[in-house]
Amino acid sequence: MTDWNAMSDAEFRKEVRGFLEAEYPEELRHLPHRPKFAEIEHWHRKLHTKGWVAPAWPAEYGGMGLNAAKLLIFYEEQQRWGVNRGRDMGVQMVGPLIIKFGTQKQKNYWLPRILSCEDIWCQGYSEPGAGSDLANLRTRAEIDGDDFVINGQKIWTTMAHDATHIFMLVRTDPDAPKKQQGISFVLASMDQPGVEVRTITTLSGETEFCEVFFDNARTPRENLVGELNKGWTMAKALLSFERIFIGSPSLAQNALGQLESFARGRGAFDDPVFRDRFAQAALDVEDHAALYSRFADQLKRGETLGADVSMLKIWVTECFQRITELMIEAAGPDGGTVGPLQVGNVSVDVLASFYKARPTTIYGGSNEIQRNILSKAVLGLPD
Amino acid sequence: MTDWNAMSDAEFRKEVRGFLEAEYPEELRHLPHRPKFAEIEHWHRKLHTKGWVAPAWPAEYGGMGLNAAKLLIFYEEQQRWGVNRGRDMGVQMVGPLIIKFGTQKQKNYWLPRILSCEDIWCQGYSEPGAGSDLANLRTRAEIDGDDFVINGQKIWTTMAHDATHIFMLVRTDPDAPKKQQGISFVLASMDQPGVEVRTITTLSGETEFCEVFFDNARTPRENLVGELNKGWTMAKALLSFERIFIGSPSLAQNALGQLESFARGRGAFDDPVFRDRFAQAALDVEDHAALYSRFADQLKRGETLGADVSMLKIWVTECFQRITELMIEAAGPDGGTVGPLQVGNVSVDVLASFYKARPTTIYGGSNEIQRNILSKAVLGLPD
Amino acid sequence: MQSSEQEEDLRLLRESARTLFDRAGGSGRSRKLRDAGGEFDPDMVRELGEAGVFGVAVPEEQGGLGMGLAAGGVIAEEVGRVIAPEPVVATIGLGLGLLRRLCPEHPKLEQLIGGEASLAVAWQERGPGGASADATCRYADGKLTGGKAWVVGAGGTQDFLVVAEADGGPVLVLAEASADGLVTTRRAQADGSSLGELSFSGTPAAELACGAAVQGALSEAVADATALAAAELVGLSQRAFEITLDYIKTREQFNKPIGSFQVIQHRAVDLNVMCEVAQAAVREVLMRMDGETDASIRARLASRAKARAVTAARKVTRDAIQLHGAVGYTDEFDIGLYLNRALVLSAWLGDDAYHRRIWFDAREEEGAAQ
Amino acid sequence: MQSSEQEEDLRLLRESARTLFDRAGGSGRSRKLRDAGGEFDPDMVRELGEAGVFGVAVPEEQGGLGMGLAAGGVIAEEVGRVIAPEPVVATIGLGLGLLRRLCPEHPKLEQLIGGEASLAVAWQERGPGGASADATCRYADGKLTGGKAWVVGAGGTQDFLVVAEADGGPVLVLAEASADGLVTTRRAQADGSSLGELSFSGTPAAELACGAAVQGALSEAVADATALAAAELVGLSQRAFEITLDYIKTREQFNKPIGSFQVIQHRAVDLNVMCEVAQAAVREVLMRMDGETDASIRARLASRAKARAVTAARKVTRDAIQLHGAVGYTDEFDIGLYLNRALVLSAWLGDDAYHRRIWFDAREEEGAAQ
Repeated sequence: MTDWNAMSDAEFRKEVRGFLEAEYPEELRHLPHRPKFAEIEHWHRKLHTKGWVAPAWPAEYGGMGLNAAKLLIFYEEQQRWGVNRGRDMGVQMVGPLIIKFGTQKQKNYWLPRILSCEDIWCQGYSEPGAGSDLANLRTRAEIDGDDFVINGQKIWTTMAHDATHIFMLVRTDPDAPKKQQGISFVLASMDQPGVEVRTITTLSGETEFCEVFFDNARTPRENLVGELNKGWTMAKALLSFERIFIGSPSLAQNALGQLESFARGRGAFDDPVFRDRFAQAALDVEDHAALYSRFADQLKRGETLGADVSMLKIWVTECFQRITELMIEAAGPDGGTVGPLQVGNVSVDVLASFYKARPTTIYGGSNEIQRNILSKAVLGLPD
Repeated sequence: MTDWNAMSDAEFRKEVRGFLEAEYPEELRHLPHRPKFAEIEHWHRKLHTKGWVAPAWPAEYGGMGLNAAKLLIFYEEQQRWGVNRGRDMGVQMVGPLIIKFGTQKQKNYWLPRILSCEDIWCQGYSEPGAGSDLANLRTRAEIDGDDFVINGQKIWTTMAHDATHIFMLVRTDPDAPKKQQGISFVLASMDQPGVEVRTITTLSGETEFCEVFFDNARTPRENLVGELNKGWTMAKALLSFERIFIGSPSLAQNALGQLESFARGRGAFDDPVFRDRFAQAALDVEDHAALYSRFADQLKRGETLGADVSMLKIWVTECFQRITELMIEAAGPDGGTVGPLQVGNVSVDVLASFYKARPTTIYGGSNEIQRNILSKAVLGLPD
Repeated sequence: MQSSEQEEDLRLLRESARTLFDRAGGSGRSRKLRDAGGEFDPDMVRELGEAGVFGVAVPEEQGGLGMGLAAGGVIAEEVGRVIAPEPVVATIGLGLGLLRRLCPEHPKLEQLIGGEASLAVAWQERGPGGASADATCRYADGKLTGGKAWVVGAGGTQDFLVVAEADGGPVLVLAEASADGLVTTRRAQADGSSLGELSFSGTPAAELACGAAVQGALSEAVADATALAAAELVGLSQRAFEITLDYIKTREQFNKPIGSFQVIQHRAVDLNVMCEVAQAAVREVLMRMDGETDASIRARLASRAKARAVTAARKVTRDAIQLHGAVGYTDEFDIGLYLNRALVLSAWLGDDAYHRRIWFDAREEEGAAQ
Repeated sequence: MQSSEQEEDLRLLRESARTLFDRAGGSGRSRKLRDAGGEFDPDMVRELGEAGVFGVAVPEEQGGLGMGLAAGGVIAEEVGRVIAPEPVVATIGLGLGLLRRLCPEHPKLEQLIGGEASLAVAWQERGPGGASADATCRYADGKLTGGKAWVVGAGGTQDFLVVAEADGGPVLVLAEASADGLVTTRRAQADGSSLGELSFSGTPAAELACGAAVQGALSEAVADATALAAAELVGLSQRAFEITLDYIKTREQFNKPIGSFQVIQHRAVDLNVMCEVAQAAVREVLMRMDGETDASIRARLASRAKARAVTAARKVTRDAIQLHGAVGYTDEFDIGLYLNRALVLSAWLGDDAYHRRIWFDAREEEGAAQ
């Protein structure tokens, strides 16, 4: 097995880039929507054969075992080439959870199935009334013999209609003194009568989000991950590693690239006012990348990131939105037009980018919530 | 005595404009600072002779008796010609208070002295810790025989160092159940041992604001205006008429005019990016004026203005600040230079305008406080 | 300051228009039409015609109500409030704006006013970077060749009113939608409507007017439509704000209505102020356009209105989504419909950056002319 | 990612610079100097020289510390934190930047590094709309004629380093401040400093260098000074933010610290983010400039730094005043000093709008060159 971490950064980057450019299907580059598994299955098989499905997992579980520095390079190259994340909830969320908190039996059973995509996972966190505020969770799981019986509703469950399993936070002790307590982490099959999935149509007409209803759905007690009533802590541990990725420059950088080629094609750079706005946006992205590097360096040195990493997400999502506003401005009379706009030999779906940028300031803890957190945890401002 | 209200608006405007253009001293136009009385005494005498010192006062007290429509024209013309407000606290604040709440004896004594500027007034509202929040007032006035004995401190008292009298809010009942109660309105002489004035230097080096310290200062009980402990209500009545003036477009319009001539002289309009920013600012001012007219029309129809009039102040002060930022931008390498900058035959004191714009979002109830008020009183948002 | 009589007339007009749209189903009707794939409802067009809506700004002697653009703005605001998909502003501003100025005797004028005919105006052409300044669509020997773009209401119209170039200068011609050699491509818009791209190859068309008058009337009509589109955006923004205000008063987070958080409150205040400024400015513009005969000043006023309205609508609808949180991103809540309609109306006839430039240039020219 | 050794060196440098300035009296010293009407303290200049501050970016073989611009940035940030009025950035960037590139053997180099000499660089000229692109100040027969503007540190300097035009192209000359035919006018700046306007009429001056090398060295030195001014603004912004944060934690309104209001909290967060982005960007730029030899790329990097730093300093210092409320507007609180210094540093060597334009044009040229 290759020890990727022993490579120089440059070598490793070359290796990853070479593989992606050679093997990643052209038609899947910069996909404007989240694919169903069938659409990317072919690519997944290639990754699986190569052993590159789970870059962050330890090699003993079938991962690449990359350290933080190499991991960042891996993701940077994926983003650079417009590689779709695929159906990566299993690899990104469930796997690390099981690796960290699961029993040996759970590891043996679930991890290989994640890598092969025999199981396709979705994440059941948000509920109506518990979005940015997970403590309000109301979906219950009650013990009944060897099973949990689950009742309640999840919402904003990405691609639930194309998943075989769900990993979810459920309330297992309704009488816990603090709301954050009494929450547990369970795995459940979607393929049972008590689970109903309804897709949510977004304002752009996409259907990647779902509501999931649980009406006496069942899952074996052995599908509890970690200790009973300790789910909150585990979920937070999982989220903290995500916070730098959600603040990565890639979305904004890609959008800026699209804006630039579109604007060139439309001759928008002939207008000095547009040039100034573009320069502002481009500098916002470049300077954000400088701050991102500072946090990435911390990770690479093996340090833990503090709450201040949230500022990356605030900045980059708002920047992303401004860039897509500029695309609409550059589109002029076509600014309300659905679908790709052709300019020269470039085709840019201006509205799709605009819509994609909208929820970024809402999900992953809205930017308002992030500001609340920063003001308390970083600036120490009083209640 | 002329019945100004009987004139057509156009006639009246012509009359006012004619007088100002003929009589107002050129060197006092667009004065960048608040003058001491001596500096404008000559102009005041002219106004006094003409009987135009107090446009809003009823004719019986020596005012012009203008209705709301004529009053707006009067002020518009003053602002258009860059006429200094003079030392108008007596006319604008004390006079209306005495006319509305004073005794006949108080009227007979004080009003003529205001018109002649024998007495020059300053306003003692703000205190350290009670700026945007008047209910916190701590300056006490205790009854001692025929006098009030005053102890405490006022701050931000405009031109107190050039005033003979102060009208002030004082706490007369420290045990009142609500903080807004137990406050009274008294008049006092500045010329006594218990009153000490210290000027405050602002960041631009001006000294128009003062601190006033009261150490067993005295004023006769007959200088109480209105009922004891009812000062809060009276102050509010006085402020409500001020709210449209504080939101008038004039400051921003004047600044825009200065910006335009300065930018033309510097060739800043050759830059399309500057043109766009200028256009934004100019449209912000024009569109604000449209909203201002809507409120002014309400006044002219004799309606009372609601809390929503505060939106004028929020908009125009922030607009004023943006305009002065643009002046600094247009000044380029001279943007940090103190004093008038000469361009062609125009001379503009860019920094003075910039400094002047700063406190407008703070005084008269900071814009944050105004937004609090609007969200509750106009939008009905909950606590 | 408008006369109180006129003010009262406009108030009554606003009331009856609001009642009419509310009875028809408000924004719910617009959603149903979109879901059904229909762009607008021909029956509603007839009903609006009967109610006199299209003729508000047409002089009385030409069969209208003669209430001016100010009244057109009242209608447009109400259209915006319920995001009605009928091309009301295009009809009042462009279709009737051209016909009443160039051929007031033409029977289409009366039919359009009455809602009995549909007529889409084709005047813009596509250039490499957006709208082209040069018209290449030609009219000769009774036939059209070339193309037109961004035609509002092209789907389902009976006739096109086309501005084309002829040997003697610009002409206004009428072509049937079903005419030979006319290919209409619909480009789907964010709000479920479409804009038509027309391609003519020897398409027969009847000449209605020609010469410099056509150019003049077109400029005036475009100015009218621009200012009315601004009014439509004002109504849309106002309603989007109201919906959002209601939402934040009721929706709870951390066991409190989100409208009790100071940050949300101040943002709501800013949106409110933006709406009020836009409304005051656009209404003032329409009033002043009614009293103004100089075409270039009218155009500048229209640009001022559209610049403000687009800025306001952008801020209000984008912030409205954010204030709604995740549900704002779904199609289940109406607020998304307002965002989508604002996108389309902002792009149509020029956005704020475009109109600020036009406005400033016109201001400079007027200044230079003085 | 910088090497950890270099990082440690910079950290130590930062600590010693901070100690030095704090011991000298921090921002209080700056206030006292301003109130006394003195622009800066010659003793402090000597002390800074002795501590090696001026020579950080001068190569070791020329008597400096050879730590590069990154180290210059560390010093500049500390200067900004205490708004020290000494012309540190002008000396490191312009004075030493020119001397070490054009005449490293000149005795002034060593004296400047040691803080034993003062030297103000005069290179810009006034045009009708601000800085002029064409230099008209002439040097011939050992004498200067013409004028220069915006000379930092002109008050109290012993010598001027002047870039002028000669028959053979640009020259760098040294003129004594007391030389015949030299009139220096000081224009007072918001922060109590002044900028000099120089007028030469046959002023004797000694030629130090000539030809294309002068133009090249000037561009490089201006790029250095621009990036260092950005670093000074970063330090200034950071400190202004800290002062404000302390203030809102303690100052009460409605019986609560104002920092407990959500609107104030979010604004503080935004200022904090702005400071952090600016700091990260400017430090990255300085690091990259040290590793870059292409002069046009270095200039573009410097523009990026100044654009960001000015934007950040503007927002931070303006909002800081607003967050302080009325007291922020008085001279009693230090925050006003930071606003005033930010005004001066932003105007010097170009503001953000200016540098965005430069940056974009350079980016286009590089793109075109590839």
